[in-house]
Amino acid sequence: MTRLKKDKVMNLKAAVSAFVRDGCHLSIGGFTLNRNPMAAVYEIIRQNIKKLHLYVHSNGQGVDELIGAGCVARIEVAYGGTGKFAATCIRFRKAVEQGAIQIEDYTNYQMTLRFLAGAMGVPFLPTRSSLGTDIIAKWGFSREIRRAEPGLPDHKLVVMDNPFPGWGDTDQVVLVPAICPDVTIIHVHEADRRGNCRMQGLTFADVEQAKAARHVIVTCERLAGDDELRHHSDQNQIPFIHVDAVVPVPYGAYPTACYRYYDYDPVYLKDYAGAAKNDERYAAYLARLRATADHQALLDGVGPARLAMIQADPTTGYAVDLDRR
Amino acid sequence: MTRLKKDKVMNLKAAVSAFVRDGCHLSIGGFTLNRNPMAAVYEIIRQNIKKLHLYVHSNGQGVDELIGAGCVARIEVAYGGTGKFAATCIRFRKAVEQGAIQIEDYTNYQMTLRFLAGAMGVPFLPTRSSLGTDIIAKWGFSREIRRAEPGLPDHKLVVMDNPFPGWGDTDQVVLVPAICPDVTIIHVHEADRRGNCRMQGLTFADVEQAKAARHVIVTCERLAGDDELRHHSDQNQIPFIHVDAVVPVPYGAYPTACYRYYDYDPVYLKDYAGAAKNDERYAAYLARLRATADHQALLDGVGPARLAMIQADPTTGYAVDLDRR
Amino acid sequence: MEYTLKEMMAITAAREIKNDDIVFCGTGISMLAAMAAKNIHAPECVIFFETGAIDAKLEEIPLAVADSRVMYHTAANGGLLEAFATMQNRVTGAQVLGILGAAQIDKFGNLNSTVIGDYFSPETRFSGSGGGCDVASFVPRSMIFMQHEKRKFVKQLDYLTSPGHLDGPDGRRKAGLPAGGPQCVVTNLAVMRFDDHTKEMYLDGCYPGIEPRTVLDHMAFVVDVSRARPLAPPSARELKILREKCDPQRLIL
Amino acid sequence: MEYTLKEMMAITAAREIKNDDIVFCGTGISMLAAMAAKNIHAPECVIFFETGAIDAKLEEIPLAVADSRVMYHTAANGGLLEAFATMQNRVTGAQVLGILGAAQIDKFGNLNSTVIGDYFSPETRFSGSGGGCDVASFVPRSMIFMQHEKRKFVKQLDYLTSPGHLDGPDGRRKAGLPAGGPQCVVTNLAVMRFDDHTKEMYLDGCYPGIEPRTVLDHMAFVVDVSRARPLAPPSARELKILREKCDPQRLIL
Repeated sequence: MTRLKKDKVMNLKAAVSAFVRDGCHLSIGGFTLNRNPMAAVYEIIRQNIKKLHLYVHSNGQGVDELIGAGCVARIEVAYGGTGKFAATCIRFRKAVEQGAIQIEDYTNYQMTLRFLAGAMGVPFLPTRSSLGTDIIAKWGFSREIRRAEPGLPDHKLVVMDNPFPGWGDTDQVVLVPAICPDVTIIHVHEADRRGNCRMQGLTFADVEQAKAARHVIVTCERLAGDDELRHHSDQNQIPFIHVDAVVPVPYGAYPTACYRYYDYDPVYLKDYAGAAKNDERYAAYLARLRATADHQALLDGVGPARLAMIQADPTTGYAVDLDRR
Repeated sequence: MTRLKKDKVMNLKAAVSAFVRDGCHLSIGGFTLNRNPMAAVYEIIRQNIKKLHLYVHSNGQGVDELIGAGCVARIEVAYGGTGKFAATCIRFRKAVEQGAIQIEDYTNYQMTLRFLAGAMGVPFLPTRSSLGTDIIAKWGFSREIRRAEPGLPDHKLVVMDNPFPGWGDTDQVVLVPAICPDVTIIHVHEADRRGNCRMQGLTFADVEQAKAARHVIVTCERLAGDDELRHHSDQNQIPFIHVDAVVPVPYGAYPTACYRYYDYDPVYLKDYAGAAKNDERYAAYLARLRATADHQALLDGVGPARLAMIQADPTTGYAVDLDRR
Repeated sequence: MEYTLKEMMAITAAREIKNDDIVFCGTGISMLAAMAAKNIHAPECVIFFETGAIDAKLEEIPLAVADSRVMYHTAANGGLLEAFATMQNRVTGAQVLGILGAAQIDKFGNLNSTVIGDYFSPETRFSGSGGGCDVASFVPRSMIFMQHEKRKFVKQLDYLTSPGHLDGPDGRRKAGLPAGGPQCVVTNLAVMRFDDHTKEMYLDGCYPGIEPRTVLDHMAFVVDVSRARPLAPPSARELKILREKCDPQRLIL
Repeated sequence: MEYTLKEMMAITAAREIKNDDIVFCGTGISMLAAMAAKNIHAPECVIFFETGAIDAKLEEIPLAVADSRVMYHTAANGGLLEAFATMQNRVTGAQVLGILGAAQIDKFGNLNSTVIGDYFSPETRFSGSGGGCDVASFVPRSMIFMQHEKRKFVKQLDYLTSPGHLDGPDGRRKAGLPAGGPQCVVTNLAVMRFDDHTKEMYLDGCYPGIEPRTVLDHMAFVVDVSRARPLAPPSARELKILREKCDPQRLIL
């Protein structure tokens, strides 16, 4: 087993090609416009990996770019939006309307519980969310598809009577099936060579997504010294035993934000939304993206002035007074 | 509602008598010889509160003292021990052997999941732990007792076939019923007046125990400034919305340890174990304890030399080279 | 004093928020309403986001619930698990007021934020539930923001994403949901509420200058307008706080 | 070189631990065995405790799994939820070697750490499962420490706290447990293992100077002794590391 080895540092190209294969079940961390593992998303696009089965909750920008680049065959998702920049993610919307991808709808809590179930090693977890709704009534993946595929549970959701009658003031619960992705990719603030991870600010569902997966790629803003994260280790959310590859990538979440490092780039996100609305412009966007050798080349194209503009203020953790209109 | 109010500071006497009543369902935080809310335990003993229904996982010292003082009628528990000082807690053992208390056995993970279920607002959670064992087969609280009491779930545990056939490589699961104590008491490192809490080192199941309860008393080593814990709030495990009372009590976990503040006191714990073995000596111990006006008086009795001996080393967080034989 | 419709909506919604509310917020105008309430009359109320941020010092308007601006100076920074558990939790959940929005609403306050048309080949795809269905399922009270349009106030939802009162007074109980449900709908014309007995929507109040007939003209179903009263415009103090303290950059207003 | 029985037990157990093991540890001799393995031949193996501490720098012997000494210089400090989920988790759990102890054991490696006598009016009450049953349920391999005594190696447990192979080869599968189970029992006389086919205990090796007959004399049931081999005593290097690096204060040895 390699998960206990002391040095897991790899470059992004090698990590993506080692773990992310055509057709694999992938989940990515972050939330809408924050801490999406964008460098890894762009590398997946460069490597032109196809037919991904994607599990996400509300990972806006990363999801839209993977779908826009034609990497995704199926998605299980709670929310496809990027806040003010795209109330509904644009390429996601087009792909669903055109039937280019298959979709299964859950709620944010359900997706999070599904990752937690995978992380805990149980087949399901219960909640009261969605009782009486079409989230339960309508299945994006039919019974036939589900039965035919060993990689999918037989049911989207199961409604069950409370086996402890009256307990918790509850008559019924919804059981959500566990997710165990082949690969989870998250972007964190600091990681050490062995794979201990520290995030700052909200962790979203990154911890559960990572622990649920068979393989975990961690990209990080900064590679910490071997002993560094062992001090105040209360602040480490993911111990190395869950991690396969550590990839230092400064600005690895760009153009989404990384609390206390940099903000989202409103210019990039607005330009992206503009391009996404038009197939021709989007093709040009993709061609430019694919022409970049790596994330550093993409950042070089953006230029130091824009990166300076989004530097996080050391007190608040975001770029104060950034022009976000 | 009072849970949003800005100042929840109370003294221990008032907090205990406001929330801990005869016969109430109580849970206490900590683990064996670490961060038990001992000041609160001793105050419960001083107030001679009776017939408690106690929910704990492995809270050794606190449990044994509450039982020894005759405060407990029933206990749901995973482990009654205090490490090297008492492989099995001595008064706990006597009480069970003499039939002085009723006991229901679970595992540590099951008790933790039961608190988590309460915190999550679901009636149960699933696990694979204890399939095929007497933990499932033997019920300390009979069906009759369970049916008669609305404060108890009808079943100790429920074994269920996996409703997602084959998913998660699992055919069966055990469902553990939620716990929602009337009161949870935990001891933390820092809290502010509104009730935000920060612990250092391991959190055990304190967070779940607190969030599961109707009322929460937090004792803390140090009352933090109103703004202080808002900086680096990633390190706060319990936000104020879960807390009813904040009670500053230096050495509030003594004689158990509080990481980075002080170690457990081997002399106290050994003397306690010695007294616990003998009913007469134990009665004398209890009389001395009840004669103390408050926790400070108890600490005064211990004396500054012993407290100096257990001061935590600033690097390791425990008392290096402490004589623990 | 002059004011815009958005300002009227934000202030009208803010007035629904009480000092002992824990307010679940989305982005946009709902966040603004909560910030206004906190600054105007409910200083102890708590704003929290499904991403896990509780009681942030919102010095700038966040453009998404995951915006780094929600992470600063919080009571705690958790994750999605903690946020939703807080709402499903019996003790803390009882104090939560949820603020929601949607593409369609029906007379029982059920919401669609998933598709227009057939789910399996939609005319228009929206973002999906996000945390909306979770909030609507768990919390005892919610407030809904809507544009008052015929295609949005519909007889039959194309997809029921978030439960309101479902099919009427007994709907939530039959489905296994906790009691409660939507308490009001704040639109660009009026405030709608739900009848205690039938759980059907009725017109509670109209914005200055709006007639009940105008409201009905903007809905595909008929509601009781007999209880309608005129709503007070924003006061000078309310407007000042909203403009100067809540959104000085005018990112939303 | 002279050595004590405790040292022999610690070293014998340490030899079972491999470099790619995540070792679940209790207190006492099990912790010492794991520390010895890490210092002698398995530097990458990870020691972790049910309290949530992973890979602590154990500069002093902890006297309980909640001892502050397990919290120093860890990979992460979590809580019970994380610790047990790590074992129930399919990926990390597959790598875990659990170390357990008990008051009674039967021929299938099932353990009692709850009561002697009737559960409802016990002669002797012990601490109870703690995390023992959880570990025994979840992990594919476990090692059990026992004193070799007739009253401990029993035909019938008074209470089945932690599952071994239950009633035989198919026991765990029938009960719904993951495959695996105890791989060996390290005692003060010998090492016992479980037959691949019958899952019944057999004598694998005796400590220097111990005869198979002596082992049988200390058990209330009979096991196969035909495969027994003599076990090597601790080497000078093993003893030196155990004494000087693992327990210099001799709190356990």
